[in-house]
Amino acid sequence: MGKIQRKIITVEHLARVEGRGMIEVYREGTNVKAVLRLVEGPRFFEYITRGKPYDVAVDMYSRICAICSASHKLTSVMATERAFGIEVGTLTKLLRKLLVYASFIESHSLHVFLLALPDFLGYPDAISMADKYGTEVTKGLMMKKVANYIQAMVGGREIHQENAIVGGFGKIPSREEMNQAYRQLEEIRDTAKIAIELLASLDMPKYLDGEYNHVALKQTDEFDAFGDVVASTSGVEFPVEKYREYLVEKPVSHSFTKFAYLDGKEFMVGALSRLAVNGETLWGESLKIYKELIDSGKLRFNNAFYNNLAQAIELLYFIDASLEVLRKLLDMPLDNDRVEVKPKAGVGVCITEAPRGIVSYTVEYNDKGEVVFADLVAPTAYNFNTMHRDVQRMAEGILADNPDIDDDEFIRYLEMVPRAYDPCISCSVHLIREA
Amino acid sequence: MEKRELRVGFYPTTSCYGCQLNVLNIEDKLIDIFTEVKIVCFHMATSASKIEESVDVAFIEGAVVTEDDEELVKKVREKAKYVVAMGTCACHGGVQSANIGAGFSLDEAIKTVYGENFQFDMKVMPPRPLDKVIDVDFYLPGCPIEKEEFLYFLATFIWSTWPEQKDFPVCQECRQKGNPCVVIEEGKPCLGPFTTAGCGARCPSLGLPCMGCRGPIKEIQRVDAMAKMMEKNGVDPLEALKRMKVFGGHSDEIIEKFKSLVRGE
Amino acid sequence: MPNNNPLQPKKAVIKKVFKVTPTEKMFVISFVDPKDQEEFERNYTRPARFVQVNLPGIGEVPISLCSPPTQKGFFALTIRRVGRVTTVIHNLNEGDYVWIRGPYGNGFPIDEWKGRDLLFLSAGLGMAPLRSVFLYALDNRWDYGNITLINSARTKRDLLYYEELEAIARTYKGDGVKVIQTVTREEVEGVCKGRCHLYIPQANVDPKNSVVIMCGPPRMYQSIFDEVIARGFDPDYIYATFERRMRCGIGKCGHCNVGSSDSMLYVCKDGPVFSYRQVQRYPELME
Amino acid sequence: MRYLKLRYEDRDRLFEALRKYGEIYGPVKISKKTYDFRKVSRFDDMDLNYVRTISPPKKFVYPPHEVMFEIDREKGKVSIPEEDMGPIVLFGLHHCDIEGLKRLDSVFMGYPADFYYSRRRKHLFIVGYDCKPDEFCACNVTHTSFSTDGFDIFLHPLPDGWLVRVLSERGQALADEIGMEDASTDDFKAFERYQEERRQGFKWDMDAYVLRGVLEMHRHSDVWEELSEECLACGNCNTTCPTCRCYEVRDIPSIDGVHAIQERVWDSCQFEHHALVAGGHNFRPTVADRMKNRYNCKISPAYGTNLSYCVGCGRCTAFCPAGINFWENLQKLSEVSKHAK
Repeated sequence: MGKIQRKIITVEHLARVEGRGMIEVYREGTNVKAVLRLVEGPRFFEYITRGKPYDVAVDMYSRICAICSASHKLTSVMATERAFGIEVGTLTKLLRKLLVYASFIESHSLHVFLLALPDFLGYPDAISMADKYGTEVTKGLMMKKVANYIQAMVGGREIHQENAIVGGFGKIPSREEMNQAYRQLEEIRDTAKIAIELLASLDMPKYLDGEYNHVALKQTDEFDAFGDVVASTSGVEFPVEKYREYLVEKPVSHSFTKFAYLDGKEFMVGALSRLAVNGETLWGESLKIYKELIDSGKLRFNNAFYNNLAQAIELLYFIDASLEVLRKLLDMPLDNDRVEVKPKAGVGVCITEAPRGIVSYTVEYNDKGEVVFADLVAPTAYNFNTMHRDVQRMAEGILADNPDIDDDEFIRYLEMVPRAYDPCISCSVHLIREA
Repeated sequence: MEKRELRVGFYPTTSCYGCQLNVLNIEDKLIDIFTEVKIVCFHMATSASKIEESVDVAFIEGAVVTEDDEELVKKVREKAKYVVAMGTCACHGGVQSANIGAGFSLDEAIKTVYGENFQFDMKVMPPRPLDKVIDVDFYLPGCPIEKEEFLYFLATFIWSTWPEQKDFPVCQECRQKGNPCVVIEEGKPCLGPFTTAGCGARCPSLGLPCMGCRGPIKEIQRVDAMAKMMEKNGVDPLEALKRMKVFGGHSDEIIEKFKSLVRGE
Repeated sequence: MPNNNPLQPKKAVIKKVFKVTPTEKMFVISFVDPKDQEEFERNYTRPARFVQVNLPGIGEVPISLCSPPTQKGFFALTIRRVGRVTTVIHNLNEGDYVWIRGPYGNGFPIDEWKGRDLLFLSAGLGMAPLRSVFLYALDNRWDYGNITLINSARTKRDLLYYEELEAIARTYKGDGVKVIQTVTREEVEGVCKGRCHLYIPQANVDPKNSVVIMCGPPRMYQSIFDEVIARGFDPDYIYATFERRMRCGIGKCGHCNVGSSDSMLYVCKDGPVFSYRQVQRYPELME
Repeated sequence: MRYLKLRYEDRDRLFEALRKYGEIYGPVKISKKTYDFRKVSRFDDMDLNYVRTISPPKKFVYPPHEVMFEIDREKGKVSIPEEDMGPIVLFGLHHCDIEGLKRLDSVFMGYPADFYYSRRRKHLFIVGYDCKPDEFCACNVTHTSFSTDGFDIFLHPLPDGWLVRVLSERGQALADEIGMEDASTDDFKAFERYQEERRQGFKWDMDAYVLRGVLEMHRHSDVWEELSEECLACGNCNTTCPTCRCYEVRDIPSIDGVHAIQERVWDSCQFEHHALVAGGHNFRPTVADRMKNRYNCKISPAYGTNLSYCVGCGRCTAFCPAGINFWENLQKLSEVSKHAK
């Protein structure tokens, strides 16, 4: 296409996303080149955590991202426990599940109700949506509030959960708190179904229809955020420890985030990918709804815009999963099974599913328990390559349909693409150099 | 006192967006916030954000790292009556400034993370807190900020005055809650006596040492006294300073003490 | 409303606002409920006591009364815009409400000075409480001998009540009342130059039978004490007001306690006016 | 005062009788080394051989946060919140804590009586309990080692129960209700032995009245720089002190522009703002100034009395994260002044 001269617009600040993103579009009639730039300042976490004691390091890793701070904290904590050869108790494992599920509900309800829905309903933000969609917005906020209550109950606070530490938890929540959490979860359960109906009723732009390679942690018995094997819809599978050989990154000059490749091609992670890989392991009402949406074609895996609907399904599933975990917790003794931590030299690798997709951690410690080497890859970094390709495909698709669309309308459509991925740009900009 | 509509803006630089998210986490008052004041710019929440318009109060989150950050904060300073440094990144440089003045080199950082011969097309600098770039009127510390304190700040501006800043440590709140003292009880390296209050001593109430996420108290930075206290509990001074610097990256006393220790005084 | 809460502020309305200097305004205030005004006047007998001005939801500040007890039906406060609460007060205008409690503090023991000459020494904002004493003395002119007032400030604009004091000087010309106004930071005609110490010799008061009344920044007190004693003024009749942080005004909140271990006193309850002898007894007052 | 005997096995009858008066708060172990007054439902839940709690009984009558006024700007109303405390029983107060409440009374109940403090104070039924000193105790120094008033009944441990000193009328009614017989001479002998063991246990032999002179001598000496070198100015000494009562007033408005509260919160003289006045002048700028001020304030007589504010409970030393010993410093000051030039 050659270098197109006329640059029409730059979106300085991508709205309703986490972190600083920009879109630059060069357009000449129907010739177009769209560049998505992720320019949130780099913070070099792998570099600055070197030499820090393990308990300080995991608290720093939690600061990589606010929305999925629970995933970053727990993944770095579990990687550290693998490096020290520590095995945690069942109460800690259950509480960790509850904490991650609550962070999923909080993150998805934030994205579905506050960040993505305004796009599809033609509003600048959720608050202005309140005139026509008042109940949906307030119910969405209540769901987010309940999820935050659980994150604070288990993790000590809603963002950067201090209570989750290497070896277990500082303080165990009381039975009354858990009973209250259980009641509140039941109250917000129907909001998840409202979100599913709302998103299923909208028709997604077709411009992104195409071929996606979905990657997620492989689940055998039930849909979950933890696992030891990474699987993909292209059939490639590999154990967690080998992620740096299979998922290769190359830096690009226009962004602080890099492109990621699996077998030389871009791939996608996130809610849609989890359903693509493990949809069958859902259970209860969410499995029933999932199957209906697949058969009716309302949910398809060949278009990134369905990620929002996938998140809505996960909302319902993780509410049920949290209720299940709470039932188990409420009929077992609640005395703290926190493990004594004796640091020793070693390397720990751990991948868990964060709301936006798999997050990978490799941390190496010396015998004093200080960080020697760290490699952290966030989901949005894995998605950046595919997102960038989709912005370009969306631009071409729109211009093919109606070439004389005016610039503002054109840009408003393009902005919807990164928002569909629910990007977390602050996480993505601190990647490690090639293996 | 008639109630004029207060114009408020939220502007992010380099950070984890936790402080802005915590504003969105005030679920039961979020709609009041959007109706009681005029939100002029809040990219994370609304695409109807006009960044060039003037505001009464500008909440700026994050440390200044890229040239875009610097340009943004200078532009906001001109157009805002009050600038509030929101969050420990803006107040003290945050976690990303943990090694400033203690062995941080930007080139090595870029080399470690992005590989040998790599050039961005945007200039990158070591992270700085807001008051190293522009004049800051008020400091709202915390990692992330406290919801109640944010509402207090906003309310004082609505009542046409300004907030009182806390100059006392977390210990005050910890003792008021009747928590056992983590330092005396288990000799843990708790930064409570040194960190700005406002969180209700959340971590010591969980039996964990305070890690200082609200940044050091501006006036009394008893760095030597803290180092001595932790030394008595078996934490060697260099490691004590490392812990103090995690959220107190740009405190001159700590950097000086760190340098003197490294020189082996 | 239970009236046995000593900290309960009473509602008052701003009658008039005068711009005294670029940073000070005088507010003429009176209580909304006449009974409160009556009770206030019953308690306010000695000049230069202080009140706590309370803006509910904003904060509370201690301000000296600059109107003498002889003026009934209202009271006046001269407030400098210097902090969180005073800035909001400066935005208030006539008809707005403030909440007041007091009067607190001891005020100047002027009833013990009958028959003596009076020498007023003031600097900067110190003129506000001294205005209350000065006007009280003029309202009972026959009780006192000659009166000299030396008002000083950095610049002419900062001189509190400059015109009012000049007018008083003219009307009381033949009656032994002398007003000297001086500035320290600029040469300007119609006003003297230098600190108030320099003009003590020009005061038409007999040191043997005088009372020295002073108010200003604490750092000036020691030099004035030495100066007046050197000039033969009676050390038992030298009085000054002192400033401390105050949150209650009735000796409960502990901020204004002064003294050392053999005995402590409260500047708000036992002061803020202290005599020279008391300053000798409690040297911490000067620290 | 009546001296009665409570048998060990009758302790629950005492407890049930007290419960009729109100909620019972007693010393409970809340961690390896720390005790605190917490609500208790049975006599045996209490750890009565504690030495000191981390937060003093002042928190019941002078809480860390007390809303003084609720404000409604539209209606122009500044109203006092309803009383939120009913009658309670404070079980197990040692001599020092009872004396501590007496110091607070002298401040808050003196004219003009503090409205908030007095409406809480009248609810207290105080049960004293005897104690053996540890290394931080110094009630012998501050003449507060044996309370003769300020309580309703006072229990002194005996081998087979307690010698009960019954003081207030409420106490007399309670004693009759339980039906305790008079104390026997053996009980008094055992009580005397206990008091003798207490006297042996004291580690510090200074005198508060002498210390007043000692501190007076050190008003301008630079020994305070050295003593305060390790001080973190964190205010733990003030917060845990039974007689510290400085408070700051804070206004918390709400974003609706109409409602606000004016509350008083515990303050500490170790903080920078404690002696700060408008315009920026600070009467106690350095940490050394503030330490000197606290020592003077604690040893000096409470306003209008001759009682030293300090009651010798040792909390400021036991709960100082920097490990600064109040009594050791006073000892050092005494020695320095003995051969001061």
